Amino acid sequence: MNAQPFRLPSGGLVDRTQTLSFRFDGKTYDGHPGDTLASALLANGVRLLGRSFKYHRPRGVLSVGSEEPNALVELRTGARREPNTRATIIELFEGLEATSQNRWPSLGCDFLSVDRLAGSALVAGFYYKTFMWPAAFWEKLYEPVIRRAAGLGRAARFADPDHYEKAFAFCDVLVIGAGPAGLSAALTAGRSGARVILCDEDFRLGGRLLAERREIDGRPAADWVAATLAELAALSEVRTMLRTSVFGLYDHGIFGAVERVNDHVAVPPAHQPRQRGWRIYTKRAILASGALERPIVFPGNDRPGVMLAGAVRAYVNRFGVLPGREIVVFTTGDNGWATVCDLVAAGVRLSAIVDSRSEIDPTFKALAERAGARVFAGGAVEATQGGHHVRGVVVRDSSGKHTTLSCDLLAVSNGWNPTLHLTSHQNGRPIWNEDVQAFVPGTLPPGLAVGGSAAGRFTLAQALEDGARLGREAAVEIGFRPTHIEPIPTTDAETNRVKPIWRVRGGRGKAFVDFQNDVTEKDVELAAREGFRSVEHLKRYTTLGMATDQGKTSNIAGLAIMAEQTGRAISDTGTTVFRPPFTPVAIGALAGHHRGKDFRPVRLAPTHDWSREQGAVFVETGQWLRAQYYPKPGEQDWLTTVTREVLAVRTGVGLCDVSTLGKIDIQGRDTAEFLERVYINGWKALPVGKARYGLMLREDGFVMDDGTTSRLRENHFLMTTTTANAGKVMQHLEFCHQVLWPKLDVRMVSVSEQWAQAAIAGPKSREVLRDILDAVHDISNEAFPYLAAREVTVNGGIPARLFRISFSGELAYELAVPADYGEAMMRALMAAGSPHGITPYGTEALGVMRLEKGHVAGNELNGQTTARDLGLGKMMSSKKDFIGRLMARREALLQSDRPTLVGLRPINNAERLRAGAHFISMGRTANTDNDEGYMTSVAYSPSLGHWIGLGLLKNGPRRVGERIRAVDPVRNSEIHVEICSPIFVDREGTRLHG
Amino acid sequence: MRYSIFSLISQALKGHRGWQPAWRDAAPKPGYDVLVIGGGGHGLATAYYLASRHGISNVAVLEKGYIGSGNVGRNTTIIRSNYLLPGNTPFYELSMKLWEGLEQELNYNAMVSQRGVLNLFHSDVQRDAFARRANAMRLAGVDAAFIDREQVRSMLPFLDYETSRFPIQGGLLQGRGGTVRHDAVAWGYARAADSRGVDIVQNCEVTGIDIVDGRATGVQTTRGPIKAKKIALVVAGNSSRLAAMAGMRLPIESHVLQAFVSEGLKPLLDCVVTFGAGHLYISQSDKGGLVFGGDIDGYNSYAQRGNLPVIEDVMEAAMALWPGLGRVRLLRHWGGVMDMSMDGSPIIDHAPIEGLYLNAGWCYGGFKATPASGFCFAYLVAKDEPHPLAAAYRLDRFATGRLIDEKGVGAQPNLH
Amino acid sequence: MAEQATSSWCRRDAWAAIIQVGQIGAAGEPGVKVQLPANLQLATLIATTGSTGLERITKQLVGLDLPRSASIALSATHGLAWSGPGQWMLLARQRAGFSELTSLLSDEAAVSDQGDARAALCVSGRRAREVLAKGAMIDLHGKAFPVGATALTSFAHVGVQLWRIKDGPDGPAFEILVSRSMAASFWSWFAASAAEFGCNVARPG
Amino acid sequence: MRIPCPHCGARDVQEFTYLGDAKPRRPEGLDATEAAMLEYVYVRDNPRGPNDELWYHAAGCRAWLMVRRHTLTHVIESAVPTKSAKAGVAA
Repeated sequence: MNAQPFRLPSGGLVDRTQTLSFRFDGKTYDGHPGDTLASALLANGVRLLGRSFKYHRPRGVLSVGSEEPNALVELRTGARREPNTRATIIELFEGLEATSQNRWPSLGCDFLSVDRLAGSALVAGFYYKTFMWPAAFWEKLYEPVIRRAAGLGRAARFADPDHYEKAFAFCDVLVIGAGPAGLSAALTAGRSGARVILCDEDFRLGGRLLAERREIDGRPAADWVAATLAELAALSEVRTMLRTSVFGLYDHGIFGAVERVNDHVAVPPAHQPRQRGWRIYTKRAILASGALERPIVFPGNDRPGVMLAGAVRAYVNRFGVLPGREIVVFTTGDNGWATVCDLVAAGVRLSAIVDSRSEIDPTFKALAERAGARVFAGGAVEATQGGHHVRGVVVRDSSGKHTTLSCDLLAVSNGWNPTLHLTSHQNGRPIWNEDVQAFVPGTLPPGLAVGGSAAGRFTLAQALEDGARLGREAAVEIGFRPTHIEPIPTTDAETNRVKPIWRVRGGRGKAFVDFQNDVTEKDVELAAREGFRSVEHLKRYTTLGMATDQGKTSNIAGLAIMAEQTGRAISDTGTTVFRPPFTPVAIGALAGHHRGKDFRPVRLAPTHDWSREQGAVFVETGQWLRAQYYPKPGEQDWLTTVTREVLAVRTGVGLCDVSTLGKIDIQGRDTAEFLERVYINGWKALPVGKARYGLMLREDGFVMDDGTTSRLRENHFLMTTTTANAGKVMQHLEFCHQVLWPKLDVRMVSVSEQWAQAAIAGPKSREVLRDILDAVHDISNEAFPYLAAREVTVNGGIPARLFRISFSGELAYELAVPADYGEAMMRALMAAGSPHGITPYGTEALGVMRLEKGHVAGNELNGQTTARDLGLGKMMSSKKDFIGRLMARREALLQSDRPTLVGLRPINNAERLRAGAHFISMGRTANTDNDEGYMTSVAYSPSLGHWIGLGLLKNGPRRVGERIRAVDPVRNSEIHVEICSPIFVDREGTRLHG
Repeated sequence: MRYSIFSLISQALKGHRGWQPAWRDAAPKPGYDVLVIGGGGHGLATAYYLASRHGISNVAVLEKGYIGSGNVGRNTTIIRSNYLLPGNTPFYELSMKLWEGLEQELNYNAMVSQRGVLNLFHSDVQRDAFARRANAMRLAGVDAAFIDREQVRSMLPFLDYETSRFPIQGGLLQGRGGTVRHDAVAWGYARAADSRGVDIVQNCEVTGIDIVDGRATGVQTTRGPIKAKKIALVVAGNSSRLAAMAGMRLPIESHVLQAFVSEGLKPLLDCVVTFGAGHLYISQSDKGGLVFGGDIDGYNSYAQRGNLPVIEDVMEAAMALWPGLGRVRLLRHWGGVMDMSMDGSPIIDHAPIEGLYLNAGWCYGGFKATPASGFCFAYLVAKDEPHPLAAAYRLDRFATGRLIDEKGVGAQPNLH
Repeated sequence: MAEQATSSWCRRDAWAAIIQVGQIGAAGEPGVKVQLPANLQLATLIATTGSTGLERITKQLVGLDLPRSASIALSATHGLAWSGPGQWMLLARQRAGFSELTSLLSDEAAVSDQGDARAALCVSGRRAREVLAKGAMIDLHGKAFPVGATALTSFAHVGVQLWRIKDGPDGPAFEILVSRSMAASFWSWFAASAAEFGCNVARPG
Repeated sequence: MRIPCPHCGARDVQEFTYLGDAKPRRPEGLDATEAAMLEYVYVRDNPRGPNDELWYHAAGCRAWLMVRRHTLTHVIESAVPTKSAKAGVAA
């Protein structure tokens, strides 16, 4: 048995010295380096590659590129399974494994294939008209059935084991496509000294020149390609990117591209990504992406063995594969004859050539003679015969007589569409050009030029000319001067006349417009009949152009038929808007490195390792990881641990990392004035060496953030913000300064990262601190009272800052040292505190203690509360203007029944409160109308021995003592609570000042 | 012609030659009782409910392009009523109830699929906020369930539970939420409105609003002037432009929101899932494509397209949530222009000009509201008083402070 | 009470427990080299708008001109990197004398110590640009980013300031400052990006 | 998009955060009226065309910029620091 029966004895760009073994649907085949999966399967005589979406019709290879609608496979297995992969662009590698998809149980015998009768009901939009009765059956019956039939390939069920990365490139000129136009553009631009990037999605440069037998300057085109590539390689500012698809054009000359770094091997080598997603920043770009050949709509045009004529040439010339032995060509233009020519050159005989034009050029007639082929001028193929691949075609000649011809390959050509997709990514509309019978680029995005076939200039000579011209123009426009101008290479003669036919009428059976989505000419007619006449309606109603190929081969025929149905010209219907990506892009490549733990940066406090050493459990707080609590061996649950930590602080001393708080250094003569304007309370009178609690609003009157700000020197303040809002507050302050009040002398910078900061809290905290601070610093209650703030030193001169502030309500301090000393500080504090049983505590205990003291935090500062709602309305100064002042005074925000902060305690001390419960008065029905507020935060108070909560309640402060219901239907709970003061512990604040 | 399995079979036997246009391609008459400006989902629904609920059928819907060319054809098709604030919850629940009977009412299968909407949470603060919201829903009679991490895992085993930067703690599930075939909503309303006598006028762009003595009397269009007793503006991202024709400025900015769809895949995702730690939501369409949505691009825009940073952001979140997506390919992405209001909630109200009514500010949540929006707007236009369930959507709420700010981000439209 | 410096208070910089010295990624001749500068001192200087005093005094104290655009003035011992309008990052290669220097500057500028706020690294080698291109949304080509250029930007969602110092024997060299808290995430990205070229990590002292 | 930062050069939009319309001026001082503040905070022209808007170079030089950008084409005409903006948003 011949291993590759359809491989030509010689020719092509495959490496016949090496053999690659691969599997398709479990069967092993051989191919060569340089093959695609499609070419290797064709070489082995495999024609049937997949099934269509709706009717499960057998489908084979139509094209040779990324436009392929039919030959889709699942590539690789397990976690690396890639559904819907186009066999026409899969580079063959040793051990490749591919499986056909959308069939059951097997590709050859698919029980889901729809027969003609059922098929006739499944026209465009059929589901809009049925499945409505009975209503309940949709989710239970109809939809599951429809969904089961949906989709083509199966996604992998496991995490992708490969690595992806992003990269950013900058250039003067980006050239998209390395065919004749692109190569000559890159060359002229490169010669001028411009920085050029040349991208091509193929794994070999040359574009259509790889597929054609053409001559440039009297020699085989391959020689010109080789010489051009050699010169490009020698230009240091030119970068060539293979296997790289430019998929989108975005604002300001930014292109998205994906580089398939290692898709041509079974598994990426160690340390290398599978793919790389590029953002390419350009000054100019040249689109030289060529053109896509159009198929012809006729009954049975989807049967495997029907292939684009240009693709046939590519398989013969580039891959050395003959996709069939009995060949018929059906063409509406000269391009089909190029295929005849190349087949003849390869020593292949043809059965027949059907040209829809009645006049045939004499040279073509001679060619047909050499091919031994019959010629049907003015004829058309009306049907194909066969099962899983073509065995014959029915030809109608110019007299209307039908002839059945046996064949196993039908090459079709209906002219070409410029690959202009990128030109419409910024809403540019292609325009119909009657001369070339194709849509060509309309208004171009700034900085983009289009040349060669992509501009509808289809001859090789035009491609070379456009490339040279556009490359030079781009370089000149950005200031480069070409040193000399080389003559444009000459080419052999060619003609590219075409008189497209949008469908062959008269035959029987389904004639497909969109192969993958099974949209037929009848569907287009139906859409027209039902009023879906705009091209966008056509697309949405019939799904034309919505498959994985985005209608690259089908759109134009579809809208041409619509134009015909509605009596309009194609130029009037226009096309749908092409959206990015040009070709489907793996999600991994767009995500790059940012997945799993690397999804977003994690911020670690300078004391992080110390906390870990202490056994901390960490919690995500915005970007930060913070120590949540520090379980000790034997502690059963977090509540035990947190209770121990709280009691340690309340009775002895505890230590908590607060480095994550935002810290902003603000200096300048007008700092106090600035603070007056951004905070609701007064700052001018704050003495040096003191801290004050401040609350800032957004301009709309709602609370933005809170924190303490200290006056370190006359004109030097240190503001702290909450961990979560640090960035937002910094941006807000910069706005206030730069935009609102630039004349104020205020200079600010974030110093959040510079200082490691620890809270030392509890009745013994002063004793611990005394041990740490250098002796010169007096921290007695008199010398360093509540809210004192001062620069100090530790360990013989290390600069530090000490604040007597307290979130816990205990005698407490916060000590800050340069971050490099953060860990040393924690160790020193632990050592100094060990006689007092110093206990590290986390954010959970911190949260309990702030709640016991009625301090508001994240759950209350939720952007929906005003200062008044939080019981802080009295802080609002009436003597000055400040951000948010006026909007906070709107009538609804002053209404007494706005939910306002209160404390809550369970009537039954054993019951656990839950944040998120809503308040309903006793005896009222639990519904929206009776909803009076909700529980914002809860904690178990070790000091009180029961759960406590803060909440926002209508008329709250006036209802202290009242009992209400805290309903939590979503967790099936309802608890009766008593409204109380939000301050649960040490209401007089004696501990704080102790 | 009534749609049913019988009409379909009978037409199949006749080669489908008997189908009529789903709606007439009407030419504008000189005048109407009500002009609805905007042939999107909300506008068509408004016209339908004017005709079906209020007996006002001398109505034209004017659309500058083809109907459904705006956001009703560009969204991620999600419906839900999992809202927090009292101004919102009952309104969106009305919408949900209308969705539930929509297909029978319209005789058009829009594939309303109540497959469930699951919002994941990743932190205690988020959990508390979701609990508050879930309870608000339950108090309003809306279904809501809290599920824990293990229940999420049993529903969606392929998400990242091991290496996630923001671990999944649990989720808020609204079982009645789901998806709808978005284009079909526009077509279904258009067909139903048309059958009740409403004129659907495509390719008719409004270029001016006639105001005489403080009263709107008609519009100028690319197809000539049209008189009207009442004019209802329902033009989403173009609200400010139309309002400007009437001399009004609105608390609205137009922003671009992108949406994404993958290649078609065999079914693997059974619900709508949102990733609370990144701006991402995913569902799978009945055709098999995974549909992704994320944050708006963040700057004022009338271009129906977006840029790479948000695309990458959404795909990063997708990979972070679901690491098996690496080899799934993004097929297409596009953008719609959102009428982002200053508190993130819509406006359904009289304009300060007599005879002029405003329906705008839907931000990127307009699709799910389509039936209720049309229903309540029709009520307002017909009766000249707000529908009780849409009474909070007043234009003066910014002045009074009765804001409906679900996210609590304040007067910055790009953050809602 | 702490009367004197004790050895228990040792500094621990941002790279501790993150970076390991040696080769990472591909074996063989490393395409990328990373050096962690020791004792790098940093402080932000923000001048009063319109004041020229800072220009004079920096020239006098460290002998460098204050850059007016996105560049860095460097000497063997000090540097002044533009870091925003009216803002500079002062750097010194040794600890001694730095606090004295900053206090002398504090009359003419708001001075804030940042030496502990950043993790610094120097990246060089044949493939240095290629590694950085996996995160840098700025053009690091020799023409666009010459020796002495600086930029504030972000790599892989991490804020950085970088500048180009004198070329090394095998290509350009860049010094990069990373926010301290994000050093681990930065390194995770960097190590993954450099792995294919092989990367040698060294730490003087 | 790339925003031509007057200090840093053209930078990817990803480095910036957006605030919106630069035209409204904050009514300053104790005499400012609620009505004026309402306009400032909530009401926008929202043009389809050139728009002066505020951008913050968050990941770069931290300057607030006034950028004139077309909201349909996204073409940027100019970008200047707000501090020196001629049409100055600053009082």
